[in-house]
Amino acid sequence: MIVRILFFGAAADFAGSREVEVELAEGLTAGELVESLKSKHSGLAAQKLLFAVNQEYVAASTPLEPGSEVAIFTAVSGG
Amino acid sequence: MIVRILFFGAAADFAGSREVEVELAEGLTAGELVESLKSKHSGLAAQKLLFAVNQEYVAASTPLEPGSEVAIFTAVSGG
Amino acid sequence: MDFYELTTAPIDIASVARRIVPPECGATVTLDGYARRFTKQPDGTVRETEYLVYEAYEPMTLKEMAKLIERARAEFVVSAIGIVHRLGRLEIGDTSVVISVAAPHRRAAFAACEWLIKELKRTVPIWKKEVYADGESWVDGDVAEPVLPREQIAFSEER
Amino acid sequence: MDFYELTTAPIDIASVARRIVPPECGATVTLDGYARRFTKQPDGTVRETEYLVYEAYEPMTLKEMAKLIERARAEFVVSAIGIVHRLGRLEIGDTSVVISVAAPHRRAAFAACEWLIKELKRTVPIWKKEVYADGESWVDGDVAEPVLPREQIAFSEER
Repeated sequence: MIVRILFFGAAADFAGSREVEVELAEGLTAGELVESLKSKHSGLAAQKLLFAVNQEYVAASTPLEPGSEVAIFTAVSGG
Repeated sequence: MIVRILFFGAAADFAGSREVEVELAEGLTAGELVESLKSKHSGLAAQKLLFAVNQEYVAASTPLEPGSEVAIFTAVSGG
Repeated sequence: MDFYELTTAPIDIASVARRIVPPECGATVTLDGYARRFTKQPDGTVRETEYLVYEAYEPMTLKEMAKLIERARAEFVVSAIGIVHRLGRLEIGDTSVVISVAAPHRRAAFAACEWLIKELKRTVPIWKKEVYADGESWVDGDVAEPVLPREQIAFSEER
Repeated sequence: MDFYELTTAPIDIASVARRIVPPECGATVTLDGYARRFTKQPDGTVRETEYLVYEAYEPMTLKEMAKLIERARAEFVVSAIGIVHRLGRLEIGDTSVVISVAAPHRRAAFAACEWLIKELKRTVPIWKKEVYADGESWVDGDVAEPVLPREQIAFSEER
Protein backbone atom coordinates (compact mmCIF):
# COMPACT_ATOMS: atom_id res chain seq x y z
CA MET A 1 0.00 0.00 0.00
CA ILE A 2 1.11 3.58 -0.57
CA VAL A 3 1.15 6.11 2.30
CA ARG A 4 2.26 9.72 2.39
CA ILE A 5 4.72 10.73 5.13
CA LEU A 6 5.09 14.35 6.23
CA PHE A 7 7.97 15.54 8.41
CA PHE A 8 7.85 18.76 10.44
CA GLY A 9 10.28 20.88 12.43
CA ALA A 10 13.50 19.17 13.49
CA ALA A 11 12.20 15.84 12.14
CA ALA A 12 12.20 17.26 8.60
CA ASP A 13 15.87 18.26 8.98
CA PHE A 14 16.78 14.80 10.28
CA ALA A 15 14.80 12.97 7.61
CA GLY A 16 16.22 15.21 4.89
CA SER A 17 12.79 15.77 3.39
CA ARG A 18 9.42 17.24 4.21
CA GLU A 19 7.23 14.82 2.32
CA VAL A 20 7.63 11.37 0.80
CA GLU A 21 5.35 8.70 -0.59
CA VAL A 22 6.34 5.14 0.31
CA GLU A 23 5.18 1.65 -0.51
CA LEU A 24 4.56 -0.32 2.69
CA ALA A 25 3.42 -3.82 3.61
CA GLU A 26 -0.32 -4.04 4.28
CA GLY A 27 -1.21 -3.83 7.97
CA LEU A 28 1.97 -2.06 9.08
CA THR A 29 1.27 0.01 12.21
CA ALA A 30 2.12 3.67 12.78
CA GLY A 31 4.64 2.65 15.46
CA GLU A 32 6.34 0.15 13.15
CA LEU A 33 6.67 2.81 10.44
CA VAL A 34 8.27 5.21 12.93
CA GLU A 35 10.74 2.53 14.04
CA SER A 36 11.67 1.72 10.45
CA LEU A 37 12.24 5.43 9.73
CA LYS A 38 14.46 5.70 12.81
CA SER A 39 16.60 2.81 11.59
CA LYS A 40 16.90 4.50 8.18
CA HIS A 41 17.71 8.05 9.39
CA SER A 42 20.21 8.04 12.23
CA GLY A 43 19.27 11.63 13.16
CA LEU A 44 15.71 10.58 13.82
CA ALA A 45 16.81 7.63 15.97
CA ALA A 46 17.89 9.89 18.83
CA GLN A 47 14.64 11.87 18.83
CA LYS A 48 11.52 11.38 20.83
CA LEU A 49 9.07 11.39 17.94
CA LEU A 50 5.37 12.09 17.88
CA PHE A 51 3.15 11.02 15.03
CA ALA A 52 -0.30 11.52 13.64
CA VAL A 53 -2.33 9.62 11.07
CA ASN A 54 -4.77 11.57 8.94
CA GLN A 55 -4.24 14.63 11.14
CA GLU A 56 -5.06 12.90 14.42
CA TYR A 57 -2.75 11.68 17.16
CA VAL A 58 -2.97 7.89 17.23
CA ALA A 59 -1.60 5.01 19.29
CA ALA A 60 1.52 3.22 17.98
CA SER A 61 -0.57 0.09 17.42
CA THR A 62 -2.85 1.80 14.89
CA PRO A 63 -2.61 0.00 11.51
CA LEU A 64 -1.96 2.23 8.50
CA GLU A 65 -4.25 2.06 5.49
CA PRO A 66 -3.69 2.74 1.81
CA GLY A 67 -3.57 6.50 1.30
CA SER A 68 -2.94 7.30 4.97
CA GLU A 69 -1.27 10.64 5.65
CA VAL A 70 1.30 10.03 8.38
CA ALA A 71 2.98 13.01 10.04
CA ILE A 72 6.18 12.58 12.04
CA PHE A 73 7.52 15.31 14.30
CA THR A 74 9.37 16.17 17.47
CA ALA A 75 7.59 17.64 20.51
CA VAL A 76 5.53 20.62 19.43
CA SER A 77 6.75 24.09 20.45
CA GLY A 78 4.09 26.57 19.42
CA GLY A 79 2.73 29.33 21.61
CA MET B 1 -10.03 73.04 63.85
CA ILE B 2 -11.21 73.08 60.27
CA VAL B 3 -11.25 69.92 58.16
CA ARG B 4 -12.43 69.32 54.64
CA ILE B 5 -14.83 66.43 54.05
CA LEU B 6 -15.26 64.85 50.62
CA PHE B 7 -18.10 62.46 49.80
CA PHE B 8 -18.00 60.02 46.89
CA GLY B 9 -20.41 57.70 45.12
CA ALA B 10 -23.58 56.83 47.02
CA ALA B 11 -22.24 58.65 50.10
CA ALA B 12 -22.36 61.98 48.22
CA ASP B 13 -26.03 61.38 47.36
CA PHE B 14 -26.85 60.55 50.99
CA ALA B 15 -24.88 63.48 52.38
CA GLY B 16 -26.42 65.83 49.82
CA SER B 17 -23.03 67.33 48.98
CA ARG B 18 -19.69 66.35 47.56
CA GLU B 19 -17.46 68.58 49.65
CA VAL B 20 -17.86 70.57 52.90
CA GLU B 21 -15.56 72.35 55.30
CA VAL B 22 -16.46 71.90 58.96
CA GLU B 23 -15.25 73.22 62.30
CA LEU B 24 -14.52 70.31 64.65
CA ALA B 25 -13.28 69.90 68.22
CA GLU B 26 -9.52 69.32 68.42
CA GLY B 27 -8.55 65.66 68.69
CA LEU B 28 -11.73 64.26 67.16
CA THR B 29 -11.01 60.92 65.54
CA ALA B 30 -11.92 59.83 62.02
CA GLY B 31 -14.33 57.26 63.43
CA GLU B 32 -16.04 59.85 65.62
CA LEU B 33 -16.50 62.17 62.65
CA VAL B 34 -18.07 59.34 60.63
CA GLU B 35 -20.46 58.55 63.50
CA SER B 36 -21.46 62.20 63.84
CA LEU B 37 -22.12 62.42 60.08
CA LYS B 38 -24.26 59.29 60.27
CA SER B 39 -26.38 60.83 63.03
CA LYS B 40 -26.79 63.98 60.92
CA HIS B 41 -27.62 62.31 57.58
CA SER B 42 -30.08 59.47 58.01
CA GLY B 43 -29.23 58.09 54.56
CA LEU B 44 -25.61 57.62 55.60
CA ALA B 45 -26.59 55.85 58.83
CA ALA B 46 -27.67 52.70 57.02
CA GLN B 47 -24.48 52.50 54.99
CA LYS B 48 -21.29 50.66 55.68
CA LEU B 49 -18.90 53.57 55.20
CA LEU B 50 -15.21 53.59 54.43
CA PHE B 51 -13.04 56.60 55.05
CA ALA B 52 -9.62 57.98 54.30
CA VAL B 53 -7.61 60.83 55.78
CA ASN B 54 -5.26 62.71 53.51
CA GLN B 55 -5.82 60.10 50.79
CA GLU B 56 -4.88 57.10 52.93
CA TYR B 57 -7.11 54.51 54.55
CA VAL B 58 -6.81 54.95 58.33
CA ALA B 59 -8.09 53.25 61.47
CA ALA B 60 -11.20 54.73 63.12
CA SER B 61 -9.07 55.75 66.10
CA THR B 62 -6.87 58.09 64.04
CA PRO B 63 -7.16 61.67 65.35
CA LEU B 64 -7.90 64.33 62.76
CA GLU B 65 -5.68 67.39 62.45
CA PRO B 66 -6.35 70.94 61.30
CA GLY B 67 -6.54 70.95 57.53
CA SER B 68 -7.10 67.19 57.24
CA GLU B 69 -8.82 66.03 54.07
CA VAL B 70 -11.33 63.37 55.10
CA ALA B 71 -13.01 61.27 52.41
CA ILE B 72 -16.17 59.29 53.18
CA PHE B 73 -17.51 56.67 50.83
CA THR B 74 -19.31 53.38 50.43
CA ALA B 75 -17.49 50.20 49.35
CA VAL B 76 -15.52 50.91 46.22
CA SER B 77 -16.79 49.41 42.95
CA GLY B 78 -14.19 50.13 40.30
CA GLY B 79 -12.83 47.62 37.84
CA MET C 1 8.53 50.32 33.45
CA ASP C 2 5.30 50.03 35.44
CA PHE C 3 2.53 52.55 34.80
CA TYR C 4 -0.89 53.45 36.13
CA GLU C 5 -3.26 56.01 34.72
CA LEU C 6 -6.79 57.37 34.76
CA THR C 7 -8.43 58.52 31.55
CA THR C 8 -11.81 59.67 30.30
CA ALA C 9 -10.97 58.57 26.74
CA PRO C 10 -11.62 55.09 25.35
CA ILE C 11 -8.88 52.61 26.28
CA ASP C 12 -7.18 50.59 23.55
CA ILE C 13 -6.18 47.39 25.29
CA ALA C 14 -3.37 46.66 22.84
CA SER C 15 -1.77 50.02 23.62
CA VAL C 16 -1.63 49.00 27.28
CA ALA C 17 -0.54 45.39 26.73
CA ARG C 18 2.09 46.19 24.12
CA ARG C 19 3.63 48.96 26.20
CA ILE C 20 5.19 46.22 28.35
CA VAL C 21 7.17 43.71 26.34
CA PRO C 22 10.39 43.16 28.29
CA PRO C 23 13.17 41.26 26.50
CA GLU C 24 13.36 38.56 29.21
CA CYS C 25 9.65 37.83 28.98
CA GLY C 26 7.63 35.68 26.65
CA ALA C 27 4.09 36.48 27.67
CA THR C 28 1.83 39.25 28.86
CA VAL C 29 -1.53 38.56 30.51
CA THR C 30 -4.18 41.23 30.15
CA LEU C 31 -7.50 41.69 31.90
CA ASP C 32 -10.01 43.73 29.93
CA GLY C 33 -12.96 44.73 32.11
CA TYR C 34 -16.01 46.22 30.47
CA ALA C 35 -19.54 47.30 31.07
CA ARG C 36 -21.94 44.38 31.21
CA ARG C 37 -25.37 44.89 29.65
CA PHE C 38 -27.21 42.47 31.95
CA THR C 39 -26.59 42.28 35.68
CA LYS C 40 -28.25 40.18 38.32
CA GLN C 41 -29.82 42.22 41.09
CA PRO C 42 -29.74 41.22 44.78
CA ASP C 43 -33.38 40.10 44.42
CA GLY C 44 -32.44 37.67 41.63
CA THR C 45 -33.96 39.62 38.74
CA VAL C 46 -31.83 40.63 35.78
CA ARG C 47 -31.57 44.30 34.94
CA GLU C 48 -30.46 45.89 31.69
CA THR C 49 -27.94 48.69 31.99
CA GLU C 50 -28.01 51.53 29.44
CA TYR C 51 -24.67 53.02 30.35
CA LEU C 52 -22.27 53.43 33.28
CA VAL C 53 -20.66 56.35 35.04
CA TYR C 54 -17.39 55.84 36.88
CA GLU C 55 -16.21 58.36 39.45
CA ALA C 56 -12.91 58.34 41.34
CA TYR C 57 -11.24 60.04 44.25
CA GLU C 58 -8.47 60.75 41.83
CA PRO C 59 -5.39 61.60 43.92
CA MET C 60 -6.07 58.70 46.30
CA THR C 61 -6.78 56.38 43.37
CA LEU C 62 -3.35 57.08 41.92
CA LYS C 63 -1.71 56.49 45.32
CA GLU C 64 -3.63 53.23 45.79
CA MET C 65 -2.69 52.07 42.29
CA ALA C 66 0.97 52.72 43.09
CA LYS C 67 0.64 50.70 46.32
CA LEU C 68 -1.13 47.92 44.47
CA ILE C 69 1.75 47.61 42.03
CA GLU C 70 4.27 47.66 44.88
CA ARG C 71 2.38 44.90 46.70
CA ALA C 72 2.07 42.82 43.53
CA ARG C 73 5.81 43.09 42.98
CA ALA C 74 6.43 41.89 46.55
CA GLU C 75 4.14 38.92 45.98
CA PHE C 76 4.88 37.83 42.39
CA VAL C 77 7.94 37.67 40.15
CA VAL C 78 6.87 39.98 37.36
CA SER C 79 8.72 42.26 34.99
CA ALA C 80 6.18 44.96 34.25
CA ILE C 81 2.68 45.99 35.27
CA GLY C 82 0.36 48.46 33.55
CA ILE C 83 -3.02 49.61 34.89
CA VAL C 84 -5.38 52.02 33.12
CA HIS C 85 -8.86 52.80 34.46
CA ARG C 86 -11.44 54.84 32.61
CA LEU C 87 -13.70 57.42 34.28
CA GLY C 88 -16.87 59.25 33.25
CA ARG C 89 -19.60 57.85 31.04
CA LEU C 90 -19.07 54.44 29.44
CA GLU C 91 -21.31 52.71 26.95
CA ILE C 92 -22.06 48.99 27.21
CA GLY C 93 -19.05 46.96 26.09
CA ASP C 94 -16.62 49.87 26.58
CA THR C 95 -13.45 48.90 28.41
CA SER C 96 -13.46 50.27 31.97
CA VAL C 97 -10.14 48.86 33.12
CA VAL C 98 -7.11 47.19 31.61
CA ILE C 99 -4.46 45.45 33.69
CA SER C 100 -1.45 43.98 31.88
CA VAL C 101 1.31 41.96 33.49
CA ALA C 102 4.47 40.70 31.83
CA ALA C 103 6.56 38.08 33.59
CA PRO C 104 9.38 35.69 32.75
CA HIS C 105 7.02 32.81 33.62
CA ARG C 106 3.43 32.97 32.50
CA ARG C 107 2.11 31.36 35.71
CA ALA C 108 3.22 34.48 37.62
CA ALA C 109 1.71 36.79 35.00
CA PHE C 110 -1.70 35.07 35.29
CA ALA C 111 -1.58 34.99 39.08
CA ALA C 112 -0.48 38.62 39.43
CA CYS C 113 -3.06 39.90 36.94
CA GLU C 114 -5.87 38.06 38.72
CA TRP C 115 -4.66 39.30 42.10
CA LEU C 116 -4.40 42.88 40.82
CA ILE C 117 -7.99 43.06 39.57
CA LYS C 118 -9.27 41.51 42.81
CA GLU C 119 -7.33 43.98 44.94
CA LEU C 120 -8.13 46.94 42.69
CA LYS C 121 -11.83 46.21 43.17
CA ARG C 122 -11.31 46.08 46.93
CA THR C 123 -9.00 49.03 47.57
CA VAL C 124 -8.95 51.62 44.80
CA PRO C 125 -11.47 54.44 45.44
CA ILE C 126 -13.50 54.30 42.24
CA TRP C 127 -17.28 53.93 42.11
CA LYS C 128 -19.55 52.71 39.37
CA LYS C 129 -23.09 53.91 38.76
CA GLU C 130 -25.39 51.82 36.56
CA VAL C 131 -27.97 53.82 34.64
CA TYR C 132 -31.14 51.97 33.58
CA ALA C 133 -34.07 53.06 31.43
CA ASP C 134 -36.00 53.84 34.61
CA GLY C 135 -33.41 54.89 37.15
CA GLU C 136 -29.86 54.49 38.30
CA SER C 137 -27.91 53.06 41.21
CA TRP C 138 -24.42 53.10 42.62
CA VAL C 139 -22.98 49.60 42.56
CA ASP C 140 -22.03 48.17 45.92
CA GLY C 141 -18.48 46.93 46.09
CA ASP C 142 -17.81 43.23 46.56
CA VAL C 143 -16.13 43.74 49.89
CA ALA C 144 -17.32 46.29 52.41
CA GLU C 145 -14.60 45.67 54.97
CA PRO C 146 -12.43 48.66 55.84
CA VAL C 147 -9.01 48.52 54.25
CA LEU C 148 -6.32 49.69 56.62
CA PRO C 149 -2.86 50.71 55.57
CA ARG C 150 -1.26 48.34 58.10
CA GLU C 151 -2.92 45.45 56.36
CA GLN C 152 -1.54 46.58 53.02
CA ILE C 153 1.94 47.35 54.23
CA ALA C 154 2.28 44.20 56.32
CA PHE C 155 1.39 42.25 53.24
CA SER C 156 4.40 43.44 51.28
CA GLU C 157 6.80 43.79 54.21
CA GLU C 158 6.42 40.23 55.33
CA ARG C 159 7.98 39.04 52.12
CA MET D 1 -18.76 32.93 18.82
CA ASP D 2 -15.48 31.04 19.30
CA PHE D 3 -12.81 31.38 16.64
CA TYR D 4 -9.37 29.99 15.87
CA GLU D 5 -7.07 31.10 13.08
CA LEU D 6 -3.58 30.93 11.65
CA THR D 7 -2.03 33.98 10.06
CA THR D 8 1.29 35.14 8.68
CA ALA D 9 0.40 38.80 9.31
CA PRO D 10 1.09 40.67 12.56
CA ILE D 11 -1.60 40.03 15.19
CA ASP D 12 -3.32 42.97 16.85
CA ILE D 13 -4.21 41.66 20.28
CA ALA D 14 -7.06 44.14 20.73
CA SER D 15 -8.70 42.88 17.55
CA VAL D 16 -8.74 39.40 19.06
CA ALA D 17 -9.78 40.40 22.58
CA ARG D 18 -12.47 42.84 21.48
CA ARG D 19 -14.01 40.36 19.06
CA ILE D 20 -15.48 38.59 22.08
CA VAL D 21 -17.44 40.90 24.34
CA PRO D 22 -20.62 38.97 25.21
CA PRO D 23 -23.40 40.94 26.92
CA GLU D 24 -23.49 38.62 29.95
CA CYS D 25 -19.76 39.01 30.59
CA GLY D 26 -17.75 41.66 32.35
CA ALA D 27 -14.20 40.61 31.62
CA THR D 28 -11.98 39.10 28.98
CA VAL D 29 -8.58 37.62 29.82
CA THR D 30 -5.98 37.65 27.08
CA LEU D 31 -2.65 35.91 26.78
CA ASP D 32 -0.21 37.65 24.44
CA GLY D 33 2.77 35.39 23.69
CA TYR D 34 5.75 36.90 21.92
CA ALA D 35 9.27 36.22 20.85
CA ARG D 36 11.74 36.51 23.72
CA ARG D 37 15.12 38.06 22.94
CA PHE D 38 17.04 36.13 25.58
CA THR D 39 16.51 32.44 26.28
CA LYS D 40 18.26 30.10 28.66
CA GLN D 41 19.84 27.11 26.96
CA PRO D 42 19.87 23.58 28.40
CA ASP D 43 23.54 24.14 29.40
CA GLY D 44 22.56 27.21 31.48
CA THR D 45 23.98 29.85 29.14
CA VAL D 46 21.78 32.64 27.81
CA ARG D 47 21.45 32.99 24.07
CA GLU D 48 20.24 36.00 22.10
CA THR D 49 17.68 35.27 19.42
CA GLU D 50 17.62 37.43 16.27
CA TYR D 51 14.27 36.25 14.99
CA LEU D 52 11.96 33.25 15.03
CA VAL D 53 10.32 31.07 12.42
CA TYR D 54 7.09 29.24 13.23
CA GLU D 55 5.94 26.33 11.12
CA ALA D 56 2.69 24.39 11.45
CA TYR D 57 1.06 21.24 10.20
CA GLU D 58 -1.79 23.49 9.23
CA PRO D 59 -4.82 21.24 8.74
CA MET D 60 -4.05 19.29 11.91
CA THR D 61 -3.37 22.52 13.81
CA LEU D 62 -6.84 23.79 12.99
CA LYS D 63 -8.38 20.47 14.06
CA GLU D 64 -6.41 20.49 17.31
CA MET D 65 -7.40 24.09 18.02
CA ALA D 66 -11.05 23.15 17.57
CA LYS D 67 -10.60 20.23 20.00
CA LEU D 68 -8.81 22.49 22.45
CA ILE D 69 -11.75 24.88 22.48
CA GLU D 70 -14.18 22.00 22.87
CA ARG D 71 -12.21 20.61 25.81
CA ALA D 72 -11.94 24.05 27.43
CA ARG D 73 -15.71 24.48 27.18
CA ALA D 74 -16.22 21.09 28.86
CA GLU D 75 -13.90 22.11 31.69
CA PHE D 76 -14.69 25.80 32.28
CA VAL D 77 -17.80 27.99 32.21
CA VAL D 78 -16.83 30.47 29.52
CA SER D 79 -18.79 32.47 26.98
CA ALA D 80 -16.30 32.88 24.15
CA ILE D 81 -12.80 31.79 23.19
CA GLY D 82 -10.57 33.21 20.47
CA ILE D 83 -7.19 31.79 19.44
CA VAL D 84 -4.92 33.25 16.77
CA HIS D 85 -1.44 31.90 16.09
CA ARG D 86 1.07 33.49 13.76
CA LEU D 87 3.32 31.53 11.40
CA GLY D 88 6.42 32.38 9.39
CA ARG D 89 9.14 34.82 10.41
CA LEU D 90 8.63 36.84 13.61
CA GLU D 91 10.84 39.60 14.90
CA ILE D 92 11.67 39.86 18.61
CA GLY D 93 8.66 41.18 20.53
CA ASP D 94 6.19 40.26 17.78
CA THR D 95 3.10 38.50 19.04
CA SER D 96 3.16 34.79 18.17
CA VAL D 97 -0.10 33.78 19.80
CA VAL D 98 -3.13 35.45 21.31
CA ILE D 99 -5.70 33.56 23.37
CA SER D 100 -8.71 35.51 24.64
CA VAL D 101 -11.40 34.13 26.91
CA ALA D 102 -14.58 35.90 28.02
CA ALA D 103 -16.58 34.48 30.90
CA PRO D 104 -19.37 35.57 33.20
CA HIS D 105 -16.93 35.15 36.11
CA ARG D 106 -13.37 36.30 35.73
CA ARG D 107 -11.95 33.36 37.72
CA ALA D 108 -13.08 31.03 34.92
CA ALA D 109 -11.66 33.35 32.26
CA PHE D 110 -8.22 33.36 33.92
CA ALA D 111 -8.25 29.60 34.51
CA ALA D 112 -9.42 28.75 30.99
CA CYS D 113 -6.91 31.09 29.34
CA GLU D 114 -4.02 29.62 31.34
CA TRP D 115 -5.19 26.08 30.60
CA LEU D 116 -5.55 26.85 26.87
CA ILE D 117 -2.00 28.13 26.44
CA LYS D 118 -0.60 25.17 28.41
CA GLU D 119 -2.55 22.68 26.29
CA LEU D 120 -1.86 24.52 23.03
CA LYS D 121 1.87 24.22 23.74
CA ARG D 122 1.45 20.49 24.39
CA THR D 123 -0.88 19.40 21.61
CA VAL D 124 -1.07 21.80 18.67
CA PRO D 125 1.40 20.83 15.92
CA ILE D 126 3.37 24.06 15.57
CA TRP D 127 7.15 24.31 15.83
CA LYS D 128 9.37 27.26 16.63
CA LYS D 129 12.87 27.77 15.28
CA GLU D 130 15.16 30.26 17.00
CA VAL D 131 17.66 31.96 14.71
CA TYR D 132 20.84 33.32 16.32
CA ALA D 133 23.68 35.38 14.89
CA ASP D 134 25.67 32.14 14.49
CA GLY D 135 23.14 29.42 13.89
CA GLU D 136 19.62 28.26 14.49
CA SER D 137 17.76 25.54 16.33
CA TRP D 138 14.31 24.07 16.59
CA VAL D 139 12.94 24.57 20.05
CA ASP D 140 12.11 21.40 21.93
CA GLY D 141 8.58 21.35 23.29
CA ASP D 142 8.01 21.32 27.03
CA VAL D 143 6.39 17.92 26.98
CA ALA D 144 7.53 15.14 24.70
CA GLU D 145 4.88 12.63 25.74
CA PRO D 146 2.67 11.35 22.96
CA VAL D 147 -0.78 12.87 23.00
CA LEU D 148 -3.41 10.32 22.17
CA PRO D 149 -6.92 11.14 21.07
CA ARG D 150 -8.46 8.93 23.75
CA GLU D 151 -6.82 11.08 26.38
CA GLN D 152 -8.27 14.20 24.83
CA ILE D 153 -11.72 12.84 24.20
CA ALA D 154 -11.99 11.16 27.61
CA PHE D 155 -11.15 14.50 29.15
CA SER D 156 -14.21 16.22 27.78
CA GLU D 157 -16.56 13.25 27.79
CA GLU D 158 -16.12 12.49 31.45
CA ARG D 159 -17.70 15.82 32.39
